Amino acid sequence: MMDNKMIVEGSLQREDGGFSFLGRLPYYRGLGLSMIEDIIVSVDGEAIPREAIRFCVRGRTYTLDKMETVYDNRWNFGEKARIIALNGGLPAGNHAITFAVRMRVSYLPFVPTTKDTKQLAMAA
Amino acid sequence: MMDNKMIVEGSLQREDGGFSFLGRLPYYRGLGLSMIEDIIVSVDGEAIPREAIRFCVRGRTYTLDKMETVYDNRWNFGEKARIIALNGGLPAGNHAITFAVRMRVSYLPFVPTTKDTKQLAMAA
Amino acid sequence: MIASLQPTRSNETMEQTEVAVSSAILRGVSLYSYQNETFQGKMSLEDCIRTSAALGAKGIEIIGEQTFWGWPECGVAQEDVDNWHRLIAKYDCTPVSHDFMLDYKRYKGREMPFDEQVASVKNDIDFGARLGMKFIRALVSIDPAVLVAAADYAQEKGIKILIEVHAPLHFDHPWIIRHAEAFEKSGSDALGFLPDMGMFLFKFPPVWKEKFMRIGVPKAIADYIEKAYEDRVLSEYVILNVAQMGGTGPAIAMAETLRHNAAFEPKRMLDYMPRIHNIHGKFYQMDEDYVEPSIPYDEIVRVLKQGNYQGYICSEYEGNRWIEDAQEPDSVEQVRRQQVMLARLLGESVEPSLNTTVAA
Amino acid sequence: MIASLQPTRSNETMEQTEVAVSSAILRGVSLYSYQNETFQGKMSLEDCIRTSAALGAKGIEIIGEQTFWGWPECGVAQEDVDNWHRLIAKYDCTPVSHDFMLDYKRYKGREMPFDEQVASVKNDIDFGARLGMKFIRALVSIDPAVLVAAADYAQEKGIKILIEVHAPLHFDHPWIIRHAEAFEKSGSDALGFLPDMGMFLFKFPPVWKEKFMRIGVPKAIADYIEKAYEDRVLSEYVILNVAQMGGTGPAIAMAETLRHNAAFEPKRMLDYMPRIHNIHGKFYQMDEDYVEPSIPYDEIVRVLKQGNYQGYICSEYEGNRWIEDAQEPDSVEQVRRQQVMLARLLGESVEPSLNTTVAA
Ligand SMILES: [Mn+2]
Ligand SMILES: [Mn+2]
Repeated sequence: MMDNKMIVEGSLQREDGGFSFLGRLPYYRGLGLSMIEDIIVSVDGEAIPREAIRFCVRGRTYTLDKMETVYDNRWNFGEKARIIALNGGLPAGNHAITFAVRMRVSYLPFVPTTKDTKQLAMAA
Repeated sequence: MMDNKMIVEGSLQREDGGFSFLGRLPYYRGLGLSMIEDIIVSVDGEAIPREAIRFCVRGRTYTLDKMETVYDNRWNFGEKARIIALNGGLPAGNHAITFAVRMRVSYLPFVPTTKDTKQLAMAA
Repeated sequence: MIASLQPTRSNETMEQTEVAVSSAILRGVSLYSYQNETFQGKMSLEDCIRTSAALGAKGIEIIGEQTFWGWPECGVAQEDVDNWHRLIAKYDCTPVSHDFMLDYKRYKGREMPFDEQVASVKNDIDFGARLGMKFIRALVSIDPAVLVAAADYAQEKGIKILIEVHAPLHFDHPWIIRHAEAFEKSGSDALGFLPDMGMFLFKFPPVWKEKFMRIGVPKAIADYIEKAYEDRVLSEYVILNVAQMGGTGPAIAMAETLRHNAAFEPKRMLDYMPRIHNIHGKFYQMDEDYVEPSIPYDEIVRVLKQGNYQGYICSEYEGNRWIEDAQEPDSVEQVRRQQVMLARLLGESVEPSLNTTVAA
Repeated sequence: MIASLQPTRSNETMEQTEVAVSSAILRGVSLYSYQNETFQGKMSLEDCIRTSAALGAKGIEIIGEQTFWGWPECGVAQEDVDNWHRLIAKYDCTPVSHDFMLDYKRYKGREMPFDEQVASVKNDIDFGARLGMKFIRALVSIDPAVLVAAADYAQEKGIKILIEVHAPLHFDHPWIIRHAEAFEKSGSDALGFLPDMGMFLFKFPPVWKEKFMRIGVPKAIADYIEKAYEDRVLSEYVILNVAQMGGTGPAIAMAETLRHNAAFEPKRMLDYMPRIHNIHGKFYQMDEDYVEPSIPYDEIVRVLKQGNYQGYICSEYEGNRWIEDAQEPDSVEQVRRQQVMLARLLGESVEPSLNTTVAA
């Protein structure tokens, strides 16, 4: 659910050493960060390594490995987190961004992954 | 069920142009012959072509194709049918006989196949 | 909605009924139980009937085409029917049910037309009547409209047609309720139910577990599934957990058996008592202490008494197929043990025993 | 066996009860219904409460961590709780239930220890009490022993913990019976059930069918599955038939949804009425004529009246996730239609309507 609302339109921007966009959790509630098993980003078909991804909410930034033991912060329902990819940067123009989240949901016997792909424009 | 009782021990014998053994239906009831979808025989790992197999009960002999439209005869519960393979004959000695039956059972949504393999001796 | 589909009467009402009408649950055997022996010619029809009678299980149920060679395609000679009546009389037994199988897939690639299905059921009604049966057992896969169309004919012949309610179905399953609604709408008393007690499996049967281990399920997974069944965990969880434990083919198949028991409350028979006329005393294993470790016969008999059930419980041994790869089943001993259990639960004062040898 | 697990009282008894005690089923909304709008910031908490109140649905249920950012890991500021009470008072509403999610898989690779699970439930009891709720909703995957261990604490705080009984589970499923037995054994009145009406699905929901067709299920197969569901065919047959029709991935998945409805008898709630304190008025689609085509609300309300149910039915719109790939859900209009339907079924004389716009 909310699959097609994961990537926030018009949110692509430059970052030091890479780019970022706003992402939302595809779920009807939020989750403690320790239950985010993975965040997968690719741009124009090219996957960003897991180590090059950062997750930022309310001014706090985490590596994905770090997030796995964060028990005092959450990704809230509908909350726009900034997803940072340290890939060296992205040229101006349109880019196909794919964003997937794998989450550990206590009541599910499996670990679902949900994905969204959108064309986002990087300003010149 | 009855899988390991399909081939009757000690029943291997010569026939004109081949050999035969006694076989039983692996089921807790009998079946009208039109519901026998296939009888598969192999000897020492070599499959007998379907056209070379005959089925004989109570003095009546059928090809497998013919059986499919036989509505007035049955393979009864536990009944020993003679399964004839017209393979040109079999030398004396032990042979590994594999015998499988595929049957169309009205209350099952699939068509099960049940198989038995035994070592039978052909008399010298 | 009609009477028998209403919520159950209160306990109070039930107990009053029990006082007013004497309850008499009878013991019987389905000769299906002896299939391993009859298949191999080790027991004759007379052996089956004599053995059952010796155990005090005087109600005899058969699968018509298992007991009578030729049925239905070739018919059955009158002398075979005469022999049946002779044996029934000789051992003071009562014919209970002819279990029939409507082969609506007789023709390859097309289903048997409706009218021919009805005619086929009528043929089995005739055969049941020739054998002196009270009931014929129908499989639940049969279209209820076919049974409704044959109901008046059954009534004329003094036969009731009973749908066997069998796991994975149960009395709350939509398909069974569809049958019940069709029966009520027909207004016929000649249509009813035959519950198979296998639907009340409350533990994973030991003979199932042992068989699954023989075909390759690792002990740790088999133990987990057995425990999960006892803990009544939703089957979907168990299947996925087994996959995560590294379970493959046979382990997944073992876990998938849990899908077959989504409900196991014997009390659900109470809503349907007016249409329940025969019971399959399904069992997989009777231990030496006369206990079926996976089917709650104490609770079952309690519910049947509460519902003032007056018919037979016919032993239906089905452990044979679970052990035959490892050992020769001893069907007679298994039936004897279940009959001892039933006699005790029914409050009989004499313990059933076999005074004669099985084969005459 | 204990009172609430007994077979249902007779209709006669029920009707007498109805005369003696006035029946008042109340209308509410779970704010889950507006998730598509709240996720996107198109509706605020005040919008949700005002809209519900305008429809006469004065009972407000929430998923705590959906409505209150921060819950549970970061806690919730008192000013947010004060705002909640201000809105509830402003629109003359009643807090009904805080639906909590015990995240017992919080730690990767190991399950949360038992005592920590109990402490977590107590934390949600506290939060429910702060919000003025009568109930907190537990998911059925929680170990019943955890809830039993928290029951006394809930009692002290004036909270009942309700397990949500949700398809594929149902009131005859062994897992639910295990919970019921644990509740009875505990002797606590603070434990109960919250049935989700989605378990009574009697037709294949049109929005499900349309979604499956959009992801590639051929119309012939989709039509067959829809018809098979209506004919109440056993799921295993349908799945195999779809495979034989050439169905692949999405078609098999569509057929497998039938596994999730093995029983759909609203009357089965009657056995559990003393422990049923809240109801999820699940719906997938309310048509313009105020009919939910796949959930039998007329029968549901009849049964709840018969059982003298006195709590809320809270709208729970779940069609959103089935249509969002093709159109923007209009949650408010869907809730409005369901509230009109409920008001009619409950015999209310005034038709609910929205006199104000949704966003203030
Ligand atoms: Mn049976
Ligand atoms: Mn719900």
